[in-house]
Amino acid sequence: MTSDLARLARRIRPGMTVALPVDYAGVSMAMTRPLIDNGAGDLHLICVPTGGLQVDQLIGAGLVRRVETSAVSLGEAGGAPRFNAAVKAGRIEILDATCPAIHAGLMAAQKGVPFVPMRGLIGSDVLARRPDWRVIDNPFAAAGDPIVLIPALCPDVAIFHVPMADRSGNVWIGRRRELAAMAYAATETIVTAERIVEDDLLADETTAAGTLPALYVTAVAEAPRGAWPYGLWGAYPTDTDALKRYAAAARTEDGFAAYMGSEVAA
Amino acid sequence: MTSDLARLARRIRPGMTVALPVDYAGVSMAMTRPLIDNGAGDLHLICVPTGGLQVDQLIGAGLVRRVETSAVSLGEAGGAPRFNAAVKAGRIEILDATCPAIHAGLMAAQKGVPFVPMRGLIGSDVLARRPDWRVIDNPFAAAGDPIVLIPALCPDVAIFHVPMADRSGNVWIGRRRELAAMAYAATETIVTAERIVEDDLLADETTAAGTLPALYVTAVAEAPRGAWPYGLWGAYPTDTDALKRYAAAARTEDGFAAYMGSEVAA
Amino acid sequence: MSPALPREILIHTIAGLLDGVRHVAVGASSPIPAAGAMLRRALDEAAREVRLSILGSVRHNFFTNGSAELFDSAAQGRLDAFFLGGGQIDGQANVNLVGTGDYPKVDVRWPGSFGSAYLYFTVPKVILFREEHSPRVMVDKVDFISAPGTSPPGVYRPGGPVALLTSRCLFGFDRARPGFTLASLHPGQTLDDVRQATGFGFAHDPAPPTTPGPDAATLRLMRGRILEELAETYPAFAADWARDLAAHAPEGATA
Amino acid sequence: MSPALPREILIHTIAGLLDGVRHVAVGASSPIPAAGAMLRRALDEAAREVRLSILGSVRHNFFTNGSAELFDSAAQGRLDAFFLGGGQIDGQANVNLVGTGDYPKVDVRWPGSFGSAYLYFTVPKVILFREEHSPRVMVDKVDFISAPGTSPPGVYRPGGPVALLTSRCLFGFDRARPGFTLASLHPGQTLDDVRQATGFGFAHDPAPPTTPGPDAATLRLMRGRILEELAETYPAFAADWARDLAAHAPEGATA
Repeated sequence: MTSDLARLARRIRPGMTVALPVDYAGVSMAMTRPLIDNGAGDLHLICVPTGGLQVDQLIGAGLVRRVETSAVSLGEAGGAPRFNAAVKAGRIEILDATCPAIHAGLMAAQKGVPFVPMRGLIGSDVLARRPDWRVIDNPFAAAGDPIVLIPALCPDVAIFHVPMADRSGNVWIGRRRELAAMAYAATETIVTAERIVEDDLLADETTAAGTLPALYVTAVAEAPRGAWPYGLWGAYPTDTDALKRYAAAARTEDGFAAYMGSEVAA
Repeated sequence: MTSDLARLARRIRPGMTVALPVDYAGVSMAMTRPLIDNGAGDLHLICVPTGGLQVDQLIGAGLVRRVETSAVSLGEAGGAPRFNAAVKAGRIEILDATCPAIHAGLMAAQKGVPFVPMRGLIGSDVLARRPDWRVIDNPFAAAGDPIVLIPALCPDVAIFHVPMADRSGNVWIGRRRELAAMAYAATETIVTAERIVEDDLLADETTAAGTLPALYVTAVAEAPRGAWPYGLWGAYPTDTDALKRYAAAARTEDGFAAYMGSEVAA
Repeated sequence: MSPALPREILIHTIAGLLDGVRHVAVGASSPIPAAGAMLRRALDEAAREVRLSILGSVRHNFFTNGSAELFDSAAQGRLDAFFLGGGQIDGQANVNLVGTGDYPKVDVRWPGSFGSAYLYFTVPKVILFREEHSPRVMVDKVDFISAPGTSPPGVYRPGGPVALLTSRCLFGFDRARPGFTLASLHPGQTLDDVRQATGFGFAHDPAPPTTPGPDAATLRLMRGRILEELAETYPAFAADWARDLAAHAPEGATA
Repeated sequence: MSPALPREILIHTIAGLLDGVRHVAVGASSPIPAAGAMLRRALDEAAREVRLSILGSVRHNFFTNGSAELFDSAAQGRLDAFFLGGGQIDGQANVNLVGTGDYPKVDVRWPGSFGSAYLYFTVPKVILFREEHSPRVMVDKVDFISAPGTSPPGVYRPGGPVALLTSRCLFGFDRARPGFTLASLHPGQTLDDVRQATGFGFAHDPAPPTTPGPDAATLRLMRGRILEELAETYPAFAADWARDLAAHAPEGATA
């Protein structure tokens, strides 16, 4: 398994744009250490739509140049210590967004259009700090009607964890459709799965309904409990104690290094 | 069952915009006769993204003022006779579209935006004949880059047929996600189902993945073989002979009337 | 029965603010808003269905289209109420979930704006809920506007703030003025307490009323069914509430 | 083995046009393009995977996001080849799927443009396939442009027509000129036959080559495995093909 994950990690090259899912949607924590060992840095992370432990650890490991996100936190375990420190020190560039703007950018990529419009945002500093977004006057309105245009977000790679995959590379994402949205938008998609099943997930209409087809999946590897310490819906809950242990340790750079040298490698 | 369907049909009032699905996605043929009996006319039909037998019969019954569609046909059984006759006679207004433009308009409604952009179309008569669509210059491009904007399609009602529904009004649509797109975009959604099941479709992650939640469903009624003569995926195939019988009969207005007076009422 | 606890006043007040809603969403770590919504649902169940979405929950998730569906449902007018907090909230109802000091190299960094810059515009009843009511939270002007409290004419905005609920009081919000109006003081709070704890000006009666607590029947409902429902999703908070109840129980009623 | 039948020439030609594709989609009522794609898949299977989507089919549908997914996959560059027919096709490769005469009250109404006005722009290899090759189909100028053959500079267009295959011949398409060039005549056709049947002008060699048929091994593959695969989705067409084969079988080889 470890060598499989290392093989997957080697697809990541310096400077790539990498899309990662929200805590509860299937974070491939199993890939975090292989990504760090692989060492490709200067990454642009896109959190879909928010980030947590994995993002914090990649930042702590020095692999991240820029984070585009609606939030980064450890949820019940508090703020994301390495993220917060890096932002305050100006060591990473932060592109603050709002959840539906991330979804909108991925949707634009999915549809092959340069932008999609989005309501809200006007008058916020989120918008004021995003020179890459535009405001136009809605061409369909009689009177003035400003509306924001969000440009397409085109990740080089999406990485996530799912409950199961089949031998053909179809992966079951259930109702976590944001994982499909990430894969549609991304050039490549790397998936870890709790288990590899022998049945064809597309052969049965019930499982097909929750399946992302192999057309979008570049590589799959088995990784039991691959979301830990995050939970995986229908499989296991979040290990909040583990998140808190990390949160406490990673308050300092040394604490982070010590934690990564022990707990994660174990 | 018949009175249930009549109750559903009474939700349709004259002048409404009604979204109907493509042949193979779950056409509620069971609702066709109740809709005709209900008599609300002056309808604006939106075919998602193409129409067939149901559209042809509603047109033949004189209930339709306007059809917005990428195509209307009876598939293997040939052209749609009442549609073709009505278009040629100018008795209905036709808004010719292309499949992804219909999807784009529904997506705009789903996202609550006045329009979404779409590639293609430029130089076609499809675009030339749609003064309700706009072409703008992509504001993100350095040089000129014309792109079409498709306005939101907001149906008053969506009507379709599914394999199962539960007692809470959740309906299982499997991988026919265009049915969800129709429901998101529509104010009301009327669903017929092959069977009503006792289990909560959302309680199990496997069925939940293919379920449209009751939040979007206004009314449900049971209608076994409710797509006939169309097929329903995983349940029964299209009855092409029945389609051909209709196609032959409906070549003339009288033939259509005779057919509707006999076969469908039976 | 012992009198209503402070958190019970909050839960009951939220249920009142949610009067008439059909669908309310609450964040994953928001037990008090969730309890308020559960109470609303219980109070209305004879008359109509109140739907409650708890973000990130599997059990209280009736969405099936990923995390975008919450925002889409708001866009479609299918989400009536939502809660927003904020590291800073100012007198114009601007909220800041990003940080203090000069952006981007802020002095204190909070997680980020989440969906606020969208939902604040599109959800008709946004309830600002922040228990800490101090001058560092209730500021004259936020350092970063995650989402503005009001918008100029011509900006599409079917939604916005209707109230600000804190551990001290309840404010209403007047979008036209714009500004907050003190609606009621929680038991034990004075107008002066609130003035000193608040960094922004607000309108008020000379003698503001006290926030009403639940009647006995409602309190029984809260301590019975609502506490039980809440425990499924927020076990730690529910246990804490139960401990509080045991500590405040009248003599002889303790086990 | 009997020589290649006309439909076998078409299937084999399509397989040749699909050389190098990873994903090809065909319409629900397109057995010949489907057979061509199945042949391509079989020929390439040792080297790489060729995916085939048959629209409206349950069995050959590996999409799970409704009928929009085909178009999205084209938008993403994940669909390499597609087939378009047309009630009229003109010398600029404009296609008309809507009708003849003055729009909208046309003289003859066809079903409509389907996805042509999008896929013609976005799919790199669009193969125009229409068996009927007559002056009423191959016109100088279509009455309605469902989708234009070419676009002016500045219009986003990664896709477009690469060939026009009919019962008489194969044309290539030159986007720069723009116009068709006769690539080959099917067995039994002359340049003059094609000229008379074609309402538009086209470039050609003085003596155009004959469309090559499949070699013996390929023909065996087509009449065995491909015919069998095709029968699952197009039983009527497959039965017809099998009847043709039986009728043309050499003496002594019939049962």
